[in-house]
Amino acid sequence: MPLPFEKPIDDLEARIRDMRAYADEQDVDLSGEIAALEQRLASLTRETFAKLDRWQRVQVARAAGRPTALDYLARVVEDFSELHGDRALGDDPALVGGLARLGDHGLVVLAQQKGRDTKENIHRNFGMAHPSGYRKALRLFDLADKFGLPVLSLIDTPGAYPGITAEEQGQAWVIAASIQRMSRLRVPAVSVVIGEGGSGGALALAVANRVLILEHAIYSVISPESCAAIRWRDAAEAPRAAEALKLTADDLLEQGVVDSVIPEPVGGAHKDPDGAVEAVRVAVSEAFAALRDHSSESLMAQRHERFRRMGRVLEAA
Amino acid sequence: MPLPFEKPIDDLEARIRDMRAYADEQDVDLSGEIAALEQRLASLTRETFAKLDRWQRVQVARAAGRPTALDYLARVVEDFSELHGDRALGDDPALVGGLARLGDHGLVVLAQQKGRDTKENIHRNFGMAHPSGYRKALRLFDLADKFGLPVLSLIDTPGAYPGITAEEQGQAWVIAASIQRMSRLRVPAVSVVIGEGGSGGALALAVANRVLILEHAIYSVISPESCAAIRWRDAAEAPRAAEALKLTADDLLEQGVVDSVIPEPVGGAHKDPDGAVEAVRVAVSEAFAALRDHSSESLMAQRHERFRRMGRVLEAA
Amino acid sequence: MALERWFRRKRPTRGDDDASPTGLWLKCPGCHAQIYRKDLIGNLYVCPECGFHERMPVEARVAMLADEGSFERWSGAVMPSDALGFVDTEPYTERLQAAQSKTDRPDAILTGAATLEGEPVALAVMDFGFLGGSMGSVVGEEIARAAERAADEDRAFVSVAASGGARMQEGALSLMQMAKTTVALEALARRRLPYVSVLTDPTTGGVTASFATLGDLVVAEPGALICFAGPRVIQQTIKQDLPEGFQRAEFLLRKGMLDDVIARPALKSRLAGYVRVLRAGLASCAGSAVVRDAALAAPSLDHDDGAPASDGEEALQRATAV
Amino acid sequence: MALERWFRRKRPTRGDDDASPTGLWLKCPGCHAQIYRKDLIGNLYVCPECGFHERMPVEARVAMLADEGSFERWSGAVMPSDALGFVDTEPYTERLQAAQSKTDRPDAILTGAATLEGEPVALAVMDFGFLGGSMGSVVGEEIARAAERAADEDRAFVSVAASGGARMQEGALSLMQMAKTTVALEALARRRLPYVSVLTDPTTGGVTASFATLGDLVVAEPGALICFAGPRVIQQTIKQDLPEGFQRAEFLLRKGMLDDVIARPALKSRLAGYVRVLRAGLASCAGSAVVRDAALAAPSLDHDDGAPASDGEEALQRATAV
Ligand SMILES: [Zn+2]
Ligand SMILES: [Zn+2]
Repeated sequence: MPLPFEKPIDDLEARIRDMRAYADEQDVDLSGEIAALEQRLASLTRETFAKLDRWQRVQVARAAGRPTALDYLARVVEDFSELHGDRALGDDPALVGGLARLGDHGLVVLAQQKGRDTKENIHRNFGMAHPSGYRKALRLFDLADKFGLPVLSLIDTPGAYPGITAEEQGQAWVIAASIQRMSRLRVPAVSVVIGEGGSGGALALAVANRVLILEHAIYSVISPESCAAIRWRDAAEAPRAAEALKLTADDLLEQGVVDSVIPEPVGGAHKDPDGAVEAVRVAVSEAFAALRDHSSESLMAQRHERFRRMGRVLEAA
Repeated sequence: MPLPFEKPIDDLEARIRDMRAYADEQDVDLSGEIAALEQRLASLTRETFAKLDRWQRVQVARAAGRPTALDYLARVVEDFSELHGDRALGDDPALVGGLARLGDHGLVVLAQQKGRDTKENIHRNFGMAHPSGYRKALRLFDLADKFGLPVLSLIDTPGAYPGITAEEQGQAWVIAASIQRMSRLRVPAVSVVIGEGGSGGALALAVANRVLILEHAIYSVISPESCAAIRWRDAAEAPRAAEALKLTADDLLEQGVVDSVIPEPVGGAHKDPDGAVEAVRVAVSEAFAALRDHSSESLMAQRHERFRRMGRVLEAA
Repeated sequence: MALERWFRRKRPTRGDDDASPTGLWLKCPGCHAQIYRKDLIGNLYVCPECGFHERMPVEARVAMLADEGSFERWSGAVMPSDALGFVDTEPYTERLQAAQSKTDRPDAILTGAATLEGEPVALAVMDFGFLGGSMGSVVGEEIARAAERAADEDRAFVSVAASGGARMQEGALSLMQMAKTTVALEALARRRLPYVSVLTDPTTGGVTASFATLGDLVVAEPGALICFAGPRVIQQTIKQDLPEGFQRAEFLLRKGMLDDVIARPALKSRLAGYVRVLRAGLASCAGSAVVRDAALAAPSLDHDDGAPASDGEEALQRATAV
Repeated sequence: MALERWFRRKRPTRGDDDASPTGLWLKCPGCHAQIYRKDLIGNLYVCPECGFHERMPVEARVAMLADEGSFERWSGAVMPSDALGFVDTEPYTERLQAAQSKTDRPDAILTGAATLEGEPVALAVMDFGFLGGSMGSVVGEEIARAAERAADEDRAFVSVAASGGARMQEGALSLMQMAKTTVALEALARRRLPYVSVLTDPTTGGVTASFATLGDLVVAEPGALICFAGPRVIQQTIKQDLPEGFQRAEFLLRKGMLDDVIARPALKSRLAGYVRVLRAGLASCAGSAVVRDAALAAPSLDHDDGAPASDGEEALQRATAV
C-alpha cells in the first residue's frame, strides 16, 4: 500500500508493469517507451522525495516494508547471536540484544525491533520496550565494557511503553540508568536511527560517540500526534506539529543532535531494502573504524562532551 | 513461655517472685532466703546453659523474646535511617537496609529481620527474604563502596524464601550475585549471626572480613528439620540432625567458618536483651576498629582468602 | 504539558500555578476542609488538618531548606531561546515572556549555594509554575552547571524536581537535556560527592527519566505524582482505569523505586542527615573508591563552564592527546 | 537430595543415576516412545523422536564438547573427607565409598583442559550420579582450582552444572563452597577471560545460587530443571500446585534468567562462538577495562593453589604489607 504522496509513483510503476506484460504477451518491442517511462519514474521519485514535507517524512519513517532492525543486523554485522533476559523481570522482544562480529572484532548489539507484520508487531509491542528491555541493555553494556566490545545500537521505536506494569517497574528509572550507563561505556558506541527515534525511549540507547540517522528517519522529543493533541488540542494537527518539531534528519543535523545523515535509496528504504542495508553497513563500518584506536578515556570524554554541549541558550548580558 | 529445658529455671524464678511478694505483703524480712534462691537460680541457669545439646541451642537461637536485628540496630549503631527498595521489584521488609553512624564514620547496615510477634512475623515473612531483598542489598553495597562506608550485616533468617515468585524472580541468581558483590566490597565488612543463619540466604549477606556469632546462635547449610526429613525421612529426627550438622557457634569456630563467638548473658539473649545488645555493640565496634585502617585492596584480599580456604579436603597421595 | 492540563482539571486548587485561587481561604484537596491561607503557608503548605502536601513556591522551598541567610543564587546567567521558531496556537517566545513576567525568573529553575544544618550543598529547585516546570535547554544547562559547580566547590548536590517533562517547544534539543544533565552529574560522582534527589508533585517524563532518578538517594514528598508517562497517556493506551494511588509516592515506595517518602517538616533534617553520613566514609577506602571508577576520574572529562564546546572530532582528538 | 528423590519418583527413566534402567530399550519420558538405547546414546542422549534431553554421563559430555584428543584431566588431586563425622541412616564415609566405586572418581566432578573448535578452555563437568552431584569441599575446591588454573593458562572457563545442591553431610563447610567458588572466579574476571556456564538437568540449591549463575553468559539445556528451592520444598511451603513448566529452562528464559536455551547438538558450536566473540574485544579498550575493576586487579588477591592458607589476621597483615 503506497503512502498518499507515492500514488503517482505507484501509478507509473503499474503502467510500466502493464506495458512490459503487454510487450511480452504480444511479442512487440516497447523497450523505447518503457525506458522513457522508467526515466520519468526515476525523476518523479527523485522529485517527490526531494520535496517531502516533514509530515510526509514521518510517514516514510514508519512505512510498511521499511527494513527493521533485524533486517539490518542480518547484513550489517556477522554471526549475530541473540542474548536474552535482564536477570530480573523478563526478556523483552521489543529490545533485542546480542553478540556479533564486525570484521576482526566482537560487538555487542542492541536493537529496537518493530514487527514486520501484525503478528510480529504484537509480539514486539510495536517496538515499545518495557523496563526489562532497558535492563537487558544495562546488562549488555556491562558485558561490552568487561570484554572491550564496541556497542552498536539501532533505534526504531515510537517510545518506551506507557503502561501500568512499565510504570510499576520504574520505566523512568531504567531509562535514566540506561542513559547514564551508556554515557559511561569504555568502548566505542555507534547509534543509527533507522526509523522512528521516539523520545526518551530512543535516547536511552543513543548516548553514543557517533549518532547516525537515515535520510528519512525522524528523531523527536514527542510524536507529532501527541504534540498536536497537547498544543493544538487536536491530533489531526499532526502535520503542523511535525513541521514545528523540526524532527527530520536534516533538522537534527543542523541542531547538532546527529553527526551525519545516511542517504537512502531513491524512493526510501522501503523501496530498496537491500540498498538501505548496504548504506548502513558502510556507514557503521566507517564509524567504528574511525573510533577503534581511541582509548577508553578519550571515548568517554568525547561522548561526555558531545552531550554536555547539547541545547541552545543565550548568555544573559 | 519457657523452652522445655528452661522449666526448672522458670519454676525457680516463680518461687522467688512469690517469696518477694509474700515478704512485701506480710512485711517480713526474707532477704536471706531470697538471696540463697537467687544464687541457686544463677548456678542452675549457668549449668543448664553450659550443657545444652545442639538441638536445645537451635531452640535458644529461635526463642521468642530473643532480640531481633532491629533491636540490635537501635543501640549498636547511631542514627539508623532506613533506605527502601531495590529499584526493580519492590521493598522487602524481611531484609532491612539503611545508613547509620558508628563513632565518627558512616555505615551501611543490612539486617535480616524476623518479627517480634505474629503480626510482624507475617509482615517480615519470618525473616525469609525475597529476591528484592537481596537486590536491595546489592544496591546498598554499591552505595557503601562509592562513599567508603563500612558494612555491617546482622544475620537472622531461616533461609531465603522458597516460593513461586521468588523462583521466577531468580532467587538463586540474586543470592549468587550478593555473595559475589559482597566479596568485592572495597570497605570493611562485619557480619554477626544473631540468631539463625539459614543456608545460602544467610551467606548472601555474610561474606565479610569478620564473621561473628552469638554464643547461642546457629549457622547451617540446612535446617535440622529439613535435614531430618531428607536423611532420616522423618522431620521428628531434627535433634539427631542438629547433632550431625555441627551447627553451633563453637562448632563453627572449630570449622573456621566464624572468627569469634560473642558470649551471651547467662540464660541466653532472650533473658537479658540489653546485655546481649551491649555485647554485640562492643564486639562490632572492636571488629570495625581493627579493620578501619586497612586499604581497600587488603580488605578485599583478606575477604577473598578467608573464603577461598574454606572446606576440608585430603590431598591425594 | 499534558499533565499540567490534567492537574488543572482534576486538582483545581493544588499548587502555585495559574489556576490556584488567591483568596484568603482555600479548600484542601485532601480533606476538603476550609483552610486559612496564612495557616497553610505558615505550615509549609501542608494542610494542618490532614497533612496534604500542596505544591510549594520555589522561594518558600529554598527558605525551608537553606540555613538562614546561607542561600546564594547561581542561576540566571543563561536565558531561553527559540531555536526552532516554534509556534502552535501562540509563539513559544510569547509563552516564555508571559512565564518570565509571572515568575520573575528566566526559566523554570532556581539554583544556588546553601548550607543545610551546616552541610554545604548546591540546591536546584524547579518551578512548576513556569511552563509546567518543563525542561528545555536552560533548565538542563542550569542543572548541569549547578552540579559541576557543586563538585568544584566540594558541595553535595540536592535537587527538588517538579516538572511536566521535556519542553517540546525546543524539540530534540529538549530531549537532549536528559543526556546533558546526566553526564554533568559525573562531576559529582568523580569527587564522591553525594547527590540527593527530591521528587515533588508532579515529577514526570524526561525529568523523571534523567537526573531526578539518578540521585545516590531518591526520596519523594507524600502524595507526589511521579511517573514516566502521565496517567492520561496510560489511560488512553490501555483503555482501563488505573489502580488506586497509582504513580503516587507511596505506591512507588512499595514498588521499590524510592529510598523513602518524607513529609515536608522532616525534609531538611533528613536531607542534611543523608549528606552527613554519605560524606563520613573512611578515608582509607576513599582513594581506591576513586580508582574503582577510574572511568570517571579521567581528567579530560572535566567540563569548562561556559567555554565554547568543541565539536565531536575535536573533542576526540583533544581527549586522545591527553 | 530432596530433589534426587523427587526425580526418582516422578521421572523414573531419566538420567544416568542409580535408578536408570540398563536394558536395551528405554521409554522416553518425553514422548513415551520405546527408544533403542544405542540410538539414544548415538544421538547425544537426546530422544530421536521428540528431542527430550536425557541426562548425559560426564565422559560423554566431555567427548561431545572437547575437540578430539584435546581433553586433559585436571581433577583428582583432592579427595573428600568426613570433617563432621556425619552419620544418618548410614555413615557419610560409606556413602562416599559407594559413590566412588560406582563412578570411579573421587567426587562429583571432572575438570580438565580442552579446546572447543580450537578455543582453549577449562572444562568443569558435574556428575549428578555421584551423591546427586552435591557440592562439598572437593567439588568446591576442584571448581576453584579449575577457574584459577584456567586464568593462569589463559583459557576461558566452561562449567556444566548438574547438582542437587550443597552436600549437607559436610555441614556449614559445604555452604561455604558457594563463597569459595565465587571468589575463585575472580581470577578469570581479573584477566577478562570469559566464563560460560551451562545449566543441565537438574541444577539446584547452592550450585544454582553460586558459581553456576555467575557466568558472563548463562545458558541451559532444554527442559532442564533449574531452581534455588526444589519443587517439593515449594509445594510444601505454599500448599498449592506449581505452574506448568515451572523452573524449567524455557520458563526461566521467559523470566529473563538465561541468555539462551540451547539444544545439545548445537551446544558445542554455540559455546565456542561465545568464547570467540568475548575474546575478540578491542585491544585499545582492554587496558582500561582492567583499570576499571582495579578492585579485582590487586595482586594480593592471587591465590596459590595448594599452598597452606593463612588465617584471616595473617592475610590481612600480608595484604596490607603489599
Ligand atoms: Zn486537608
Ligand atoms: Zn521422546
